[in-house]
Amino acid sequence: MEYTLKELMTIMAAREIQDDDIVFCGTGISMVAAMAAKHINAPNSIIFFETGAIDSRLEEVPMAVADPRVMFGAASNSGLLESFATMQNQITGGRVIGILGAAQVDKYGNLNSTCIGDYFQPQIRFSGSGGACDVASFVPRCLIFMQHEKRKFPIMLDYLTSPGYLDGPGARENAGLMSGGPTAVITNLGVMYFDHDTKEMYLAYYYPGVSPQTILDNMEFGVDISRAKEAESPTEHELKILRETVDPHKLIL
Amino acid sequence: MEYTLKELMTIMAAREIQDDDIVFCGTGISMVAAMAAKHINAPNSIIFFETGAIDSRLEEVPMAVADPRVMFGAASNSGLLESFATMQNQITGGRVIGILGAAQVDKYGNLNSTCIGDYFQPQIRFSGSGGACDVASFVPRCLIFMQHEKRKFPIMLDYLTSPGYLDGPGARENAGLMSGGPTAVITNLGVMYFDHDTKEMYLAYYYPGVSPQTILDNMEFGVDISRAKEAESPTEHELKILRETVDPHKLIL
Amino acid sequence: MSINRDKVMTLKDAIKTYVTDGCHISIGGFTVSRNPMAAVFEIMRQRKRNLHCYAHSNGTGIDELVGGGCISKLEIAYGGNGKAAPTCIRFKSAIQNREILFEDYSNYQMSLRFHAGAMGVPFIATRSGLGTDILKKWGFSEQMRSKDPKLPDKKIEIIDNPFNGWAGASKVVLVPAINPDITIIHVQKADKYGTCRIEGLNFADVDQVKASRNVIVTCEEIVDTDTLREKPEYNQIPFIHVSAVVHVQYGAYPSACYNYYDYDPKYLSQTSKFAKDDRLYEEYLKKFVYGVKDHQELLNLIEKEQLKNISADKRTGYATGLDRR
Amino acid sequence: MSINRDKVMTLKDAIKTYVTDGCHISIGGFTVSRNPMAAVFEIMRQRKRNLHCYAHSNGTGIDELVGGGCISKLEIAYGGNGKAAPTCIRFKSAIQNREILFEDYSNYQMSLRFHAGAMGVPFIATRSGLGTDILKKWGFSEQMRSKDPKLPDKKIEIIDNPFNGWAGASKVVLVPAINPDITIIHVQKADKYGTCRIEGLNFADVDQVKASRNVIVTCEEIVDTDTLREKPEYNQIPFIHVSAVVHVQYGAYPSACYNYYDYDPKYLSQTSKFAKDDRLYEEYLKKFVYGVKDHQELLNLIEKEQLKNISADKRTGYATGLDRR
Repeated sequence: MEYTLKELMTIMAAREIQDDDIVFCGTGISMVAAMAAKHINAPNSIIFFETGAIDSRLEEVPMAVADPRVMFGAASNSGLLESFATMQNQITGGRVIGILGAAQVDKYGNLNSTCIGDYFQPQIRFSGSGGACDVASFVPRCLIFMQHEKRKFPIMLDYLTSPGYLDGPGARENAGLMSGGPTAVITNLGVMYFDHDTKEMYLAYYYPGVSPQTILDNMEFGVDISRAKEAESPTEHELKILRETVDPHKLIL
Repeated sequence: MEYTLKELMTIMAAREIQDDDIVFCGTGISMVAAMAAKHINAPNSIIFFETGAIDSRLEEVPMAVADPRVMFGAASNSGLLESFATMQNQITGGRVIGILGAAQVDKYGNLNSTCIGDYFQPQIRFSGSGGACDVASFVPRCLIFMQHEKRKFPIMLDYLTSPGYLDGPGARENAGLMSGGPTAVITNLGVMYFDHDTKEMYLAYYYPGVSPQTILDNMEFGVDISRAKEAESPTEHELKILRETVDPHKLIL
Repeated sequence: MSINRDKVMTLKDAIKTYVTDGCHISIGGFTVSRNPMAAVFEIMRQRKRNLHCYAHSNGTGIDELVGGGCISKLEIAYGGNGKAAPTCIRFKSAIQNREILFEDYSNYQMSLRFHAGAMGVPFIATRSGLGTDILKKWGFSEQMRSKDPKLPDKKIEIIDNPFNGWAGASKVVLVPAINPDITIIHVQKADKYGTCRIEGLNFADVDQVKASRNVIVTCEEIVDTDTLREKPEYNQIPFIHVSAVVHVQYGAYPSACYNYYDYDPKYLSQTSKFAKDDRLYEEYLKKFVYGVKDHQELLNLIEKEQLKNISADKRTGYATGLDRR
Repeated sequence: MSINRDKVMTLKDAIKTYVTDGCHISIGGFTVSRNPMAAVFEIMRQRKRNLHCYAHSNGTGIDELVGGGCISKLEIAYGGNGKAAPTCIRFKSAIQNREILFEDYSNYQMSLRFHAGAMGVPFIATRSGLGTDILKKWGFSEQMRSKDPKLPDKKIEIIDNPFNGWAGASKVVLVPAINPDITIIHVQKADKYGTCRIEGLNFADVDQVKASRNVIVTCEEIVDTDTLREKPEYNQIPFIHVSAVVHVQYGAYPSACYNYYDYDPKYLSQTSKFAKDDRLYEEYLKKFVYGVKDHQELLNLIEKEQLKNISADKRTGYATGLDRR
């Protein structure tokens, strides 16, 4: 069955979500991935938003985390303070997996969503952290969506908005952050994990038709490709749910 | 018109409440005093409770600050966090007058509502601070209800639960407390104010039929009586409202 | 275990599972309202011992737990019931007789400590209590604290405002977070997953729940999930914080449950009369707590007429005209 | 002035009275929901200048204020609108062209700063942002801070946990309180004294209001005080915090107001197209903001059919099936 790259990325992310996870969701593809996981492999997972909606019914795809569509049928509608506390809280926070995007990611999974160039005189200014820095600071597992381009995988970030493993093993703990950190970087070419010991990114999956070398060619820094396997294509079942149940009007995909 | 001492005390306290005050209320006589003020001299005053009820309708006298009677018809029902923040908040807090009671008060208006004797092996244990310490720490004006007995006006408190002027001028500020402090101590014999400069208690009013000397005889420490005047008896109007509107079933008075 | 599961169980099982000897516990409600009394009596019946209890002003519930000998350590702001009944007699006698270790805080300090626990931070700052004995006198010694990993090393810490007088404060008190092993609250409505809707004041229940490792919710009604979710903004507690849901009508009795029933002035004043005398209190426990197998049996000992008297009026949420002398 | 008074006034007067050049301001809502847009447009029409603005993720409202040249200093967590519209274009170009001073925070840090302001404490601790440039790079210099009494001396402060690892934290970041001169929010229902009932998510509106010296509430409906007081637990804001109440239907348009209307994807995407070009944006302002005398006149420029399209469905609170491409 044919599928688009965006569909593949969504399914790769959905597969990382486990049953009973509490999924912190942004907008766009991350929301679709979380919704797909709930309908496919993690029926008991719970989607929540930084705006304070927990376990929203999501009859329609929200276009923003403050979209009225996240308010309908939720278990609780509160506010930002309650939502971030759910992640900083060590009891509930330990169950949360975050899904983030960024303009740049470095080999330790640190993210930049603030600017390109000097902070005070940027060539390009982005939206800024929003809740990304908070999520990355608090939760034990994070998925990161990226477009695979050289400038987006730089050796040095222009601005460190959201903490990954900072500068390597033990750095989160030294800085005072909660342990944990990014789990996977999901791009249009493959999926990267982080080495348990070095905390450096390595290639885990390359997509059908993409060579590991192509992936290396699209990054400033190098990554270990010795553990890489070809990703399994989305199944018919996965695609059917994605297209018919999750985003039937193709608002995101 | 005849009146009881309790009625007089209530009216003396009510007269201290100004229109537009936000009145922090405990149970018992303080609640009746606040209700009386609202019906007599401060129609725009607002009564609120540490439990989180603001401007309750109070069709019946509540017997506790968590009595369901404080929840009915309020502007807002929240919780302790919001209620105390109203007082610590410098914008709203500046409008609040607190009404407290205690087992002991010293000449600087510091209160003990914790114990008599050693803290760890008390002869008598009382309820403890509740919200009294918080109110006394935050708000610019406080009324204190006391029974006038020697042991209740000691030179040295057995335990300092709620801060008055601590050990004198500037002490609140040095300790880091918000400025302000107790305004009046209202007893069964008279009313004491605090000197602007020395922060020491002085006799402002003695009740009809009570001599200043009787008051001094009922305190361990001495107070200035040179400014004392006889208190005005409750008016017919004041008593009528107290008896017919505020506490018709004599639950408190 | 899934947090997205049907959590309904019996009170007996919930207490057996989540309240263990020596655990750190907090209960919801305030003086005469929404104390989780059915759960409190069940804890007493199951003869739980050495509980470490965190309380702001949970009147009736705490006094019974102290009276039943369940508590050995108590951090508390207020042991009293307001004017509704002579205040917390067993609590006071336990301190006077040195039967429990205790430490005093203010209501706001305790609320902030639960709030810090719910937020996942080690402390919150306040300006309450500076210059008082509440900050100076520690009920638990430094030695005891350093030995017990479940206690912070210090009761409080005073620091200079690092933002140089910002917000008008030269100094602040930092109060340490509380994260109880178990919190028990009683609410009006919950669904089987644990989402709660509290009517009237919520006191500190929401933060107590969110700060806690496990949570038992007892409720007047288990309602349909879809019904609760028609107005999610009125559900203060989402199910992700809850371990067990127990249906107990009159679960707050003899304290009040807004919109359902008032406090029972008769029961409360009778209990406080008993509480003043060790022998009478023992008899009271035998009859009303140990002598019954569950909360329904306790209710059976109350005159039907009195239960009718305290039932809430629809308009006001309390029993209008109730004889409260 | 009495806080217990009828506070209803016109939007023009409210903005004239409470929004002054150079004042510190925050607005309610989040990206595409409940931005107080009628008030924002009125601020632009009154050509207010040099505002110091505090924002978490107030998308549409902030971008228009920046575009209208009203803001000179901005403390912000997120300049964007989600996928609903290309994100905050005037905000970005203002930074790229160095037209405003700005300082970045995270959404939680900003929420905590409002929370601290509402609580009356100088700071709150969090573990968010340790090791990041958000803590390292200050938009406002120490020199500028020390000169301005309305700014804290430091952006943030990192301290060791004085409770020795309590709650698992070795260090924490302290973020300083915000107390704006004026906060403006748009809500569904308020009474004439300012008591508010927010439906759906409240975002950070409640703390923004309580932290603020003055507060303007715009609302879809002014409702009877007695009606609101039938369920006081659903009124998140009591009147004691509010300075002015303004009745403006569609007061959040083109952002959404839950249970009343959805965001308008047409207006938002059209505006962002204009926003990309200085000349086009000037024309947009001329027509939709400066060219109308009030919010009703702006609404008159919108097709009636589109206003109908975005009206909220009763069951869901939003416009089901709305064309949002």
